[in-house]
Amino acid sequence: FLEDVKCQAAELQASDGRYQAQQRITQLLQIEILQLYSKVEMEAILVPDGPSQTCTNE
Amino acid sequence: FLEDVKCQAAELQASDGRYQAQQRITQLLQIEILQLYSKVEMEAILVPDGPSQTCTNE
Amino acid sequence: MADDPQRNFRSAYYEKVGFRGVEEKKSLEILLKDNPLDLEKLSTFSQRFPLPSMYRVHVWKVLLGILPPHSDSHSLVGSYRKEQYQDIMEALEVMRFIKSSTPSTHVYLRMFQLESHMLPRCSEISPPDQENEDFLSISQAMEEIVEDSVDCYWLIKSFISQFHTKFGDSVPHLPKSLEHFLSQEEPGLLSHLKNSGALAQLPYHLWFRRCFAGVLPESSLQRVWDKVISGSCKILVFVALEILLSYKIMLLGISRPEGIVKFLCNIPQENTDAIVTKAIDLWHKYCGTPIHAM
Repeated sequence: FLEDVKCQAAELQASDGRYQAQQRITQLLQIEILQLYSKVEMEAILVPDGPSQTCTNE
Repeated sequence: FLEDVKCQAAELQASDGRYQAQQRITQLLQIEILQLYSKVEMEAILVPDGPSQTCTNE
Repeated sequence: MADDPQRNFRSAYYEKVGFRGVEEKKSLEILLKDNPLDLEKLSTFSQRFPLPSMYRVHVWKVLLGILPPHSDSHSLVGSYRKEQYQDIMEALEVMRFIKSSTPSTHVYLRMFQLESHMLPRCSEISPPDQENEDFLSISQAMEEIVEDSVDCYWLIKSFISQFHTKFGDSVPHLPKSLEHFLSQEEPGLLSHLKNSGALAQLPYHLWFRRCFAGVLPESSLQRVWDKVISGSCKILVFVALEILLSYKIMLLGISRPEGIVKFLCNIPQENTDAIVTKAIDLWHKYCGTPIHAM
């Protein structure tokens, strides 16, 4: 049993590593989205009649 | 020890669940980013001299 | 497993009559059948003997903690490692940090930066600094040793992290240590390096931060990294020492420090295997044949 515990602990650690990487990815993607939105909006001001209404997902 | 093993098995499952959830979020964010990029690029074509060079992160 | 941990190691007798390779491979195979794997024995083995190339990547992965000691978990943990790799890669592609034409070493750098919270924002992208250059150089070398890209990324990342954690404090002292052993082996060469002003400018960075990546061809390099991964950074001093000793005559003939440095940054690639063999012998001579990992 002791070995089983250790064995699972290693699996848990690897699984957590994978989760943390995914969490980090989510953060970065969110930052990227914010930047892209502000870019899109800035352009929308420059081309008020263009097809550039920003999608607000609302 | 038997309890430890069971407990860790539950933790592993939880970790896996967390990962899957985070993965779904990532997928959605990625789709959003791809859409935003194509919007930004389309505008870049309309306003060739505008400030709309797409950021390539490179 | 034998009761006596030393029993599986080749005896002095075998060493003399040259049964080395076969004996060593068998010993390692026995160690690799253990479940859980005995990390200490595996470290001791790779401190003492070169790893057979067919087992090298596997042993490195175990020693660096990419795979756990329990063989039963290897496939599950391996699949987690692969997913993590793919997730990061995909995200970097979507965010346009990398594209299909990006060289793999740069892909690994971005992946590593993402994981260590050091990924630059797009507006801050600047040419790679010294630390990035070290990473790229180690990646380049690892790529030549390891075929599978998932393994390669994990090995680069874990090798670099382990090196910083374990040896970060020792690295600044390695030049002094080199000077010490050079004074024992070849005081004349040491004086020449001192008098010419070259001693302070030797390529310590390539030797002790990049662990000879880009200096030695991978066939020689992997035998040095066996020792580093299994727990010794002292080996780096002896490789540097042996390079100096091997090119003593050449170095004594160069008086300008820049000439010496230039030569040492681009040493001939022909007899590096012999240099590494002699370096390992010298290391064993001064530091003893390890019973436990240093």
